[in-house]
Order: sequence, then structure tokens, then C-alpha cells
Amino acid sequence: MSRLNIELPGLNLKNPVMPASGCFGFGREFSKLYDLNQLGSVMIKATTKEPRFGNPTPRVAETSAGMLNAIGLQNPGLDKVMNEELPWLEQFNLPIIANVAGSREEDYVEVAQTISKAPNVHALELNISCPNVKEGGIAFGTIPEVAKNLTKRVKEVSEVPVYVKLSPNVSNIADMAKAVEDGGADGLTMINTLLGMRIDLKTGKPVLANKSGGLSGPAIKPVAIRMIHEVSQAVSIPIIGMGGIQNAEDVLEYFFAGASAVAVGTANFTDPFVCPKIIEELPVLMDKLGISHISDCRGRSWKTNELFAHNRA
Amino acid sequence: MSRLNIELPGLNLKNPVMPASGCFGFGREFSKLYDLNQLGSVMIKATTKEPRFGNPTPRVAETSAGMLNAIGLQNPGLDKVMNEELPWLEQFNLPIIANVAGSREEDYVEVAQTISKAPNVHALELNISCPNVKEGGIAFGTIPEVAKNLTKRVKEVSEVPVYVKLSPNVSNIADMAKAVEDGGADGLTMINTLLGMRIDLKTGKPVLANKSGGLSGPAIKPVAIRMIHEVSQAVSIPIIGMGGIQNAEDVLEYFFAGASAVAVGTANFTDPFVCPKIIEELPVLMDKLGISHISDCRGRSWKTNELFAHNRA
Amino acid sequence: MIKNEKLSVVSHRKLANRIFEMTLCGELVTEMDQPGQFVHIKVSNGVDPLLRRPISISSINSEKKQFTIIYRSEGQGTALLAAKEGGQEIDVLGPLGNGFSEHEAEPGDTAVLVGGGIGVPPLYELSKRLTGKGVTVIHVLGFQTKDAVFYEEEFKKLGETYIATADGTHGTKGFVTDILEKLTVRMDVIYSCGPGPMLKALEQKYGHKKLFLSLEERMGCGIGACFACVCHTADDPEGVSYKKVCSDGPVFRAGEVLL
Amino acid sequence: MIKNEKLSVVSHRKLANRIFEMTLCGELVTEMDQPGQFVHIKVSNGVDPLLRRPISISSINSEKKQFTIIYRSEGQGTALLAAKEGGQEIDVLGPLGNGFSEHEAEPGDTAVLVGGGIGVPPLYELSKRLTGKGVTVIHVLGFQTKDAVFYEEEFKKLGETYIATADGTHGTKGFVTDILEKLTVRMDVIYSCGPGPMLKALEQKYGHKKLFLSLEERMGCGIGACFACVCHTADDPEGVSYKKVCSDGPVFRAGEVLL
Ligand SMILES: Cc1cc2nc3c(=O)[nH]c(=O)nc-3n(C[C@H](O)[C@H](O)[C@H](O)COP(=O)(O)OP(=O)(O)OC[C@H]3O[C@@H](n4cnc5c(N)ncnc54)[C@H](O)[C@@H]3O)c2cc1C
Ligand SMILES: Cc1cc2nc3c(=O)[nH]c(=O)nc-3n(C[C@H](O)[C@H](O)[C@H](O)COP(=O)(O)OP(=O)(O)OC[C@H]3O[C@@H](n4cnc5c(N)ncnc54)[C@H](O)[C@@H]3O)c2cc1C
Ligand SMILES: Cc1cc2nc3c(=O)[nH]c(=O)nc-3n(C[C@H](O)[C@H](O)[C@H](O)COP(=O)(O)O)c2cc1C
Ligand SMILES: Cc1cc2nc3c(=O)[nH]c(=O)nc-3n(C[C@H](O)[C@H](O)[C@H](O)COP(=O)(O)O)c2cc1C
Ligand code: FES
Ligand code: FES
Repeated sequence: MSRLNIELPGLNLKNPVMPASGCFGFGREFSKLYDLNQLGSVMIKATTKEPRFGNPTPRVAETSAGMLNAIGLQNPGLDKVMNEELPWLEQFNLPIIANVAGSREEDYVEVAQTISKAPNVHALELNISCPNVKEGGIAFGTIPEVAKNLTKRVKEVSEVPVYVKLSPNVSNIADMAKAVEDGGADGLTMINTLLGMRIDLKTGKPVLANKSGGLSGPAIKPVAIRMIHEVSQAVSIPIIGMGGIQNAEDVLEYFFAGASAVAVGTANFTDPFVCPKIIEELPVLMDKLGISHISDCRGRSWKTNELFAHNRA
Repeated sequence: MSRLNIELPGLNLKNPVMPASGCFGFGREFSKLYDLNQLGSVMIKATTKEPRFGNPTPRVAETSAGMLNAIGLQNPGLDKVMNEELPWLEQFNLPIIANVAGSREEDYVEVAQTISKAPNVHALELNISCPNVKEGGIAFGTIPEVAKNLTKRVKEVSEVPVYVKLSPNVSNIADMAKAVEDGGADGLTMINTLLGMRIDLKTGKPVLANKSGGLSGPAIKPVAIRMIHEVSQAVSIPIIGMGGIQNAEDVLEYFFAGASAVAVGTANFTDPFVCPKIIEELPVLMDKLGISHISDCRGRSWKTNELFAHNRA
Repeated sequence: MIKNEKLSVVSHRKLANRIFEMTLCGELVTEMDQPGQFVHIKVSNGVDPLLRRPISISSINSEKKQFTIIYRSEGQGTALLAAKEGGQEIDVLGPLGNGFSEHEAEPGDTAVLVGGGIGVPPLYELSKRLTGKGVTVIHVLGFQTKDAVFYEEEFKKLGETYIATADGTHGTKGFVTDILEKLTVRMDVIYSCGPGPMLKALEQKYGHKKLFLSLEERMGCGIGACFACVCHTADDPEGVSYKKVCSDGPVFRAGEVLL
Repeated sequence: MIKNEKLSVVSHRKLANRIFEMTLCGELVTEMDQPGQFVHIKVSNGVDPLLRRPISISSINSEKKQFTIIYRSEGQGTALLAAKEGGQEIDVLGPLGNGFSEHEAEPGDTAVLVGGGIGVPPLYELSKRLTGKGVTVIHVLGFQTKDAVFYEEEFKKLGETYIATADGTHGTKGFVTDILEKLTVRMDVIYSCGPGPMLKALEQKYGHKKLFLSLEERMGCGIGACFACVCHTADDPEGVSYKKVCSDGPVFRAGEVLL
């Protein structure tokens, strides 16, 4: 398994595969299906200061090779996550990445400060990009200066490294990435969902009660690959990539683009065993392609071949 | 057929279905397959001042429910389009929408001025959003002020109404739409392709010679629907919608979102007869859903039901 | 335990207009312990369509490791399901959720099973179990029209069966509630599954009784992880407390959740 | 004329490792007039995968309205094709492009047909036509390895046939060009189809002869409308003049386009 281990700020991962935030709850349901210790990490559901119910249903709709969701950050709130969910996760040998969300800067800061003290939280993922929440949020994810300041404030209080989750719904993704790097981010996670909508033919109204929602799944993979290709050359902090990953081939495509680890979201719904399956498939695929260590793949799409050969030296 | 006719600035369409620019050449190839007079209109391939060869091959790659292209605006140039392609198209009873592209403002202005004089060109489509051309282009499509100025300049010289084609690769699509409306645009066409990339597993390099390309096809439909839903409520000029349309159901979804006509791109590659098929299917579907005229559908997703009932009054 | 398995199609036939009955065979059946649970079915091999489809378990044959579903060909997913042939394999996740508790009815009790359209199927296994333990079962089943009626004979074999059709082409014209109003039997327990408006009407009229409702909601994961299928609890209709239809339900006691 | 038709699979068999031969039947066959043309195949009903797959016509039986393709199961699309069974229907667009002109060889001439891997199939119909009109045909076919070789007997029946394999497990070890160098026959016309490097090598050595090359390029429409498959003309290698592989080709005369 030493062919798959990855070191990232705060994260010593036995392998680079983890479930994406919001697609795995706090792990309880999946723990009944397989041993979570197989995972590299878990990105837990977004946590806000207060508990939230989220949006009215229907909250999901299907699209070609994708789905829309408008969960609306439903979560049990900071206290319950600290007192119930995180302690429950301590039974596993898993570095947890805590997804932090809010409507105001103060909320982010408060959640980050507290949650970063949990012993098994090894990194934060600042969710500045949730498309499904009415107030706030949008500016954090689309205006570089705002994102930078938020990152700074959270960095000041966090006891663990901070990853910022970028929204793909922007004109210039590299500008956003550079801004949060300037703000002190230790890493990036990308991409969150694209804003989308489906309309029901019979009613003529949006399928989702929230009208629009976040598009995820294989449909968005080419957008994520292109953004990671661009951003990984523009910043020097590592990227955890996500968007439409379904199998080991997709994981390598993300590494080639410039990711240093990956997260699997929607695919957990289609196949709840997808994460351990990918972890099992990876070394087989690497053998087929003559790759000795997964980290050798990182950035191969833009590194010159010489650079690449010396990469691990 | 009077259930399908649509009046738009410069365009008196017998039906709201037309091939999208770049997916139909100048119509010659498809004219061998069916009678082009069946179409509402044709959006011809982007025309630039000088002929262009475009990007090296491979120029297309496949993605889940989509494709990437990086043609790079290959076209025979303004003179040849004026002297050969448009005169050839005069044999059909078709209002042509001429897609105008360039790298500099002056190019757009020159092409627009000349091409708008062709007798069968009834409208221009300003392509400010092509993701596949290196120089320029990006600013036109992503900075509202720049787009507005370009629109203004083109409006000054054009002899026919000007539609502006919006890029989805922006943080705020409504701002772009309002800017070009301010600039005098008579209508909008949206969306152009999303920027995307695929990487070849064996080589580790991008599949496209141009590296990134434009994502089209069913994968992007939810993004287009959401943007049209938003923009159609923010501006008062009509929208020709496009992105992943494959059948009559999709057309109605676009109308419900707020489009006043639609264009079909990628689907022409999968099924070269798709446009006449959709035109034939539309009245059947409308019967099933109890819709008497296609224009009754426009904006149903956001109009209140009363508003909707009085819509055609 | 929830399992994911490729099950083989033992039989597949059309029961009524757009209504199909499919019997599947596999180890997963040994995990099925309650009527009213459902399975989550992958209808294609690829990503088109992407999500699984939730379908109720209609009857279980543990010995043969077989179970049956009855579904309506609605959209893309169920149309693909309808095209499957005997011998083919289908990727099934299940059993999921909490079904109808047959223990709520004692031998000697009278249970009324109320189903609407594609809500009818899960009542069949329930009825078999209830009658098996000596409960008197009465079926009240609603359909749109004559062509959509299925399993009338099967239910009749288990107990009194009343059919309502919206257009009156079969049985009583009207809704299941019209039939219920005229029923003079004791209703010790009512079990129901069907469209939202039907469930609401039942809760309004019979909410004071022992009433169980099986809900439908659009789903992502089907196992409780994605929060797609959440509903408010009845005692906190504007608050943050919730139940998940997929894992807390789909069957709830009347008054438990906000319909 | 180009037609779009659902053709039925008459037969489908494996010829070699990952190589399949499929015979299809339909009216569209009556439009096929040239060896070296191709068809554009929709391998799935839905959008996964989205694009058609270009595959050469390997042989034509006009009387029976049948034609045959030979393809390698490479990625997702051809794997789906490989799963089709006799009797199923497949959506085919064709015939497309300009193929090999058999008129370039006169009766009595010697034509050398050079194929590499999955470039071999279209040469079969060509060879049948050439031998039919009295041209002496010599086949030089290259494959990766023994397991990949197909149609050796079929070609032998039409004329002298030399096989090269890259690893030497069958025929001569090496490339088709190694065999060509040792051929002492007259080469009045050379027809070729295969990977880019092979075509380049042929053009370099035999460009002064009457040489025809069949090219491959990633395609969108397949009918000349999308500009996906464009190549530079040889006399304007940096300029704006171009040929489309799908509609001007796939067969070009050596020196016509930039390889
Ligand atoms: C717990 C549960 C049990 C069910 N049991 C049965 C059954 O036994 N027989 C039966 O015929 N149907 C049953 N349904 C409804 C069935 O799931 C839908 O008819 C089916 O998902 C429609 O899929 P489609 O692709 O044909 O339609 P589409 O409209 O194309 O589906 C698009 C998306 O919406 C979802 N969707 C559409 N309608 C429903 C619905 N009513 N409920 C939930 N999701 C929906 C689909 O799953 C899919 O994700 C059940 C639903 C639930 C939640
Ligand atoms: C004119 C022409 C004739 C051909 N004739 C034959 C033939 O007779 N037998 C045969 O086995 N193959 C032939 N090919 C190659 C065949 O088209 C590809 O092997 C096939 O498209 C691969 O599809 P896939 O889904 O299996 O692979 P994937 O790699 O999954 O395909 C992904 C995308 O790339 C395209 N692509 C991949 N490889 C090629 C290629 N070599 N050429 C063009 N597009 C490609 C696919 O069409 C698809 O759009 C021909 C190609 C061309 C252009
Ligand atoms: C149902 C659902 C809920 C999600 N919730 C969150 C969330 O709470 N926080 C977050 O940062 N991202 C959330 N996401 C986004 C995912 O983490 C991921 O970025 C995105 O879905 C793309 O990956 P995928 O295509 O593999 O799903 C959610 C996605 C889905 C589908
Ligand atoms: C191969 C190809 C070439 C295109 N060329 C142009 C172009 O020249 N000008 C333009 O405005 N849009 C161009 N487009 C974009 C389409 O007109 C359309 O906006 C987009 O493809 C979305 O629609 P679709 O999903 O139906 O293809 C092109 C798209 C494709 C696939
Ligand atoms: S469907 Fe995911 S929680 Fe119920
Ligand atoms: S594939 Fe479209 S022009 Fe050749």
C-alpha cells in the first residue's frame, strides 16, 4: 500500500481517496457497509454554527450523466458535530477533514476555531462555494478579495491546516485560487458543484423546490479537470480534486491534471462501495500503466517529460 | 404549423428550431440530407475577417454525455462567406443568423458591418464567448463593460438586429446579460460551451491538441437552463437558448426556462436529422401537454400562473 | 444488512397498462425481513441515467431466495427496467428502510390495507403475513382507470377487496376514501401506501387510529447519507428536527412526520 | 447518398484477440459504391457515449444488402459494439467519405495493398474488386503480434500475402516497410491504410509512386460539417487550405495532405 500514501498539509493519508463532503454524512451509514479504515480520509458534511434543516424537498433531480442537489446545508450544528459525530468517528484510524460553512464571516470563524480543536480533525475545508444557500455564500466564493479575507480570518483561529473549497461558477478560477493562497490557505479542494436547473415538463416548474441546485457527477468532470490543470500551475499549494470521479481511471486523470488527492461524491449514491473499490483498483491500473507511485502522476499533463522523470528524486 | 411560428427582432421564424453555429457549417452538407427549408433559421459557422485554419488536431474529445471541441474558429473568412456561402444559402427560404467573431474590436466591427448587408442575413450573433481562441475573446465574454462596448460599436454599424452570444464561464451571467442589453443588443443567444479538458490515460497529456476545449451536449443542459431562467427575468430582450438539446422535450424545457427560440448543436453530430425530427415532434408533444402555441410556454417556470394565463392576450 | 448484488431476472411480465411484475433471485433476499421495505435499482450499466430507482418489495419468497417488484413504466429509468429480459442481471441495493410492522396487528384484529396506484405493491407481502398470522385483512385499492388495475385476484384470495377507479371504469367510481367512509368494519390498524394527497386525506380522517403511512420522496443515496429525502417531524414543523424517508421510513406512524 | 438507418446484425464473431467481425443488413448497403468508405455507428441508445464511432466498410454484398465491418474492441464504444448480438438493430449513418479508387489500377497492373492493424479491413473489399477486374494484388499486412492477426486466409485466396508482426510471433518480424523493401515486384499502385507512422514511412519511401493513403482522425459529425477532422494540404502546410478526413478523405493521394 505504500504506493498510494500521500502527505499533505495536516494529512498523512494511506491512500488519496476519500468521500466528498455532503455525500457521506458523518460516515455512520457507510460504516455499516464496509470498514471505513480503508479510506484515506473522510470529508464530513458541512457544519454550521446552528443546526439547519436545509431546503424543502424535492432536493434532488437527475440530469444527463449528473444530478442536481439543493440540500441547503442541512446539518445538526456545531455542538452536535463536536459532541456526537466527531467522537463517534474516533473509533476509526481516520484523519477527518471538517467542512465548515456559514452565512457570515463570524460564523465561519467560530465554527473553524471550535471544530479544529477536535482531536481527529486534521484539516478544515472552507466551504465558500455552496450554491444552495440563499444568504451570503455567493460573494465568498466568487470575489477574490472576499475569499482571501475569509481565509485569513479562519487561518488565524484554526489549529489545523485550512483547505479552501473553490466554486466553479466563476470567470477566473486561477484568480480565486491565488487569492486564497495569498490569504494563507494550505491547500485547495475543487470543484464544488456547478449551478444548474431542471424543469418538470408536466408542471412547467423547476423540479427542485429550491429551483436551482448544484450539478455534480460525471457531467462536470471535464470542467473540474480543466480548472485543476489551470490552478495547479498557478499556485503552489496542493489540490484535492473532485467532480464526477467514478473509478480508478478517473483518479489518475485528476492526478495527471494536477491533483494530489481526490474525493468521490455522487458516485457513492450509485455504488455505496465505490471508494474501497477504487482504492483496490488503483494499484492494478497503475501496474498496467507502469506507474510505481501515485504521486508520480501528479501534474503529468503539464510537466515536461524531463521534469516528470525527476519528479520523485 | 402556425403553432410554432415565432417573431423575434429581425427574425420571422416559421418554427423556433435552428442549428447552432459551428455545428452545421454553412448548411451544404446537411442540404444533401434534407430540405433546409424545414428549419426555422440557420446559425452559420463563425466568420472572421481573414480565413482561419483553426487549431491542430485532435480537435474533439468525448466526455460523459458531452463532447469537447477546440476547432478554433476555422472558417473561410469574410470574403468567401459573402461571395460563396451566403449566396449559396439564398436558394432557401431561410433567415440566416450570421455568427461574427474576431480577436479585436475592429475585426468584429468590420465583419458585422459587411455581413449584415447580405440580403439573407437577418440577424447577427456576436460570438464574444469562444473559449478556443488564444488571443482576445476572453475579455469580451467575461467583463461586462467590455462586452457592452463591443455591442455598442457593432450596433452602430449593423444593418440588422444584433444578438450577443453569452459565455457560461462567468461568475454572474445576469450582469453580462444586462451589460449587453445596455449596449443595445436586440437579443441574446446562450449558452456557448463550458471550458473543459480530458486527459489521455496512456500519455498523461490532454486529448485535445489545444489542451482545453468547449464542453457541449446534454451534460451542460442544466447549466444552460439555470442561466436562461435567471437571465430571462433580468432582461427584456429575447433569448435563443442552446446547450444539449436533443428532442422536443428539451425544447419545451428551454421555453419554460425563458427562451423564445432554440438552437441545436452537438445533437446534429449524433443524428444529422435531429432538427427536422424535433420540428415534427413538437406539435405532437404540445398536444400531449395541452399547449396550443409554443410561445405560451415561454417563461412558465417563473411566471405566476395568472400571468401565464394572460400571456397571449 | 444492506447488500449490493447483481440479481438475475427470474420472470418479468406485464400486469396492466404500463405496469410490470419482475421476480429477481439472489442472496440479498435473505436479508429481507419486513414488508414495505424497498430496493434501490441501477437500471443501466453506465451513467445514463445516473441514479438508482427506489422500488418497493412486493412479495418475498425466502426459500427460493426470490422477491417480486411491481412497477409502472414512467420515465427513462423504469422504461429501461421494462426492457430487461429473463436471465439478465440487475444491480440491486437493498433491502432498504423500515417497512410495515406486522406486529402492530394482533391475531383476531381487522387490518385495513389502503393502496393507491403504484403504492399497492408493498401491501401484498404485508397482507400475506397478516392473514398468515390470523389477522382479518380488508384491501381498499385505488387506481386511475380500469387498465391500470393489477393484482385484484391475488388480493381477493387473501381477504375482502374493494377497488376504486378515478374514472369509474372499474369498481367504485372515486377515491379510496370514498370506499373507506362506507366501510362498517372495525379498523384496528390501517396500513397505507400511495400518493401524497391520499396519505394526507387518510391522516386527516383516520389519524386518531393506528395508522401507518408509506411515503415517497426523490432520493439520492437511499441509505440515509445524503439528506435528499428528509421531512419535518410533525411536532416541529418549522424546526430542524427531521426524519429521512429512505432510512427512518418509508413507513411512518401517522402524526410522526409532516406530510 | 448518405443514409441513416437501423441495420440488423446478421452475424457477429470474434476473429482474433479483441478483433470482431460484424455483418449488417439494410437498404443503406445499396448506397455503398467504393471500397474504403466508412460508416458512423451509434453504439448506444442514449447519451453514453454520445458520439458515433467511425468504422471502415470491410466488404460489401450488394445482392444480399449486407456489408461487413471488422473492428478492435478498444475503449467504451467498441466494447459496447462487441456486446451486440445477432438480430439486434444498430443505428448506422453512411456510407461516408471517399474511398479507394479501383480505377487507378488497370487490368494487368500489380497493386500492392499495405495495411496495419485495424487499417487492414477496408483493403479486403478493395482487393476483391481489383482481383475481380484482373489486377494482380499483393497484400502486405502488419500486426502487433500473432494473436492480433486476422483474415490471413481470406487475403491469401485473393493474392500473395505477407504478414509482419512487431514481435515476430507470426510472419516476418518487423514492420510492413521491412517486407516492402524486399519485394521485387512492380508496384504500379500502392493502396494503404493504417497508423500514422506507417503512412508517413510509406509516403517517404514510395511518395513518388501512385500511392493512396487512408487517414484516421477523431471525428464529430463524420459528414464534413464540424471541422473536427481537418488536415493541412501538403502544398500549404502552415496556411489556411485544408481537407476534411471525413468527407474529402479518408483516402488521399500521397502528397495531397500533410501527414
Ligand atoms: C420508497 C419508494 C418506493 C417506491 N416503490 C415503487 C413501486 O413499488 N412501484 C413503482 O412503480 N414505483 C415505486 N416508487 C416510485 C419510483 O421510484 C418512481 O416511479 C421511479 O423512480 C421513476 O423513475 P423514472 O426514471 O421512470 O422516472 P423519471 O421521472 O425519469 O425519474 C427522474 C428522477 O426522479 C425520481 N423520481 C421520479 N418519480 C419519483 C417518485 N414517485 N418517487 C421517488 N423518486 C422519483 C427518479 O428516481 C429519478 O431520480 C417508489 C418510490 C419510493 C421513494
Ligand atoms: C475513417 C476511419 C475508419 C476507421 N475504421 C476502423 C475499422 O475498420 N476498424 C477499427 O477497429 N477501427 C477503425 N477506426 C478507428 C475507430 O474509429 C476507433 O477505434 C474507435 O472510434 C474507438 O472508439 P472507442 O469508444 O472504443 O474508444 P475511446 O478511446 O473510448 O473513444 C473515445 C473517442 O475517441 C475517438 N477515437 C478513439 N480512437 C480513434 C481513432 N483511432 N480514430 C478516430 N477516432 C478515435 C472515438 O471515436 C471516441 O469519440 C477507424 C477510424 C476512422 C477515422
Ligand atoms: C447531495 C450532495 C450534497 C453536498 N453537500 C456538500 C456540502 O455539504 N459541502 C460541500 O462542500 N460540498 C457538498 N457537495 C459537493 C461535493 O462535495 C462535491 O464537491 C461535488 O458533488 C462534486 O463531486 P462529485 O461529482 O463526485 O459529486 C455536495 C454534493 C452533493 C451531490
Ligand atoms: C464543434 C463545435 C463547433 C462550434 N463552433 C462554434 C462557433 O463557431 N461559433 C459559436 O458561436 N459557437 C460555436 N459552438 C457552440 C455551439 O454553437 C453551441 O453554443 C454549444 O455547442 C452548445 O450547444 P449544444 O450542446 O447543442 O452543442 C460550437 C460547438 C461545437 C460542438
Ligand atoms: S436518499 Fe439519501 S438520505 Fe435519503
Ligand atoms: S468529422 Fe465533422 S468535419 Fe469531419
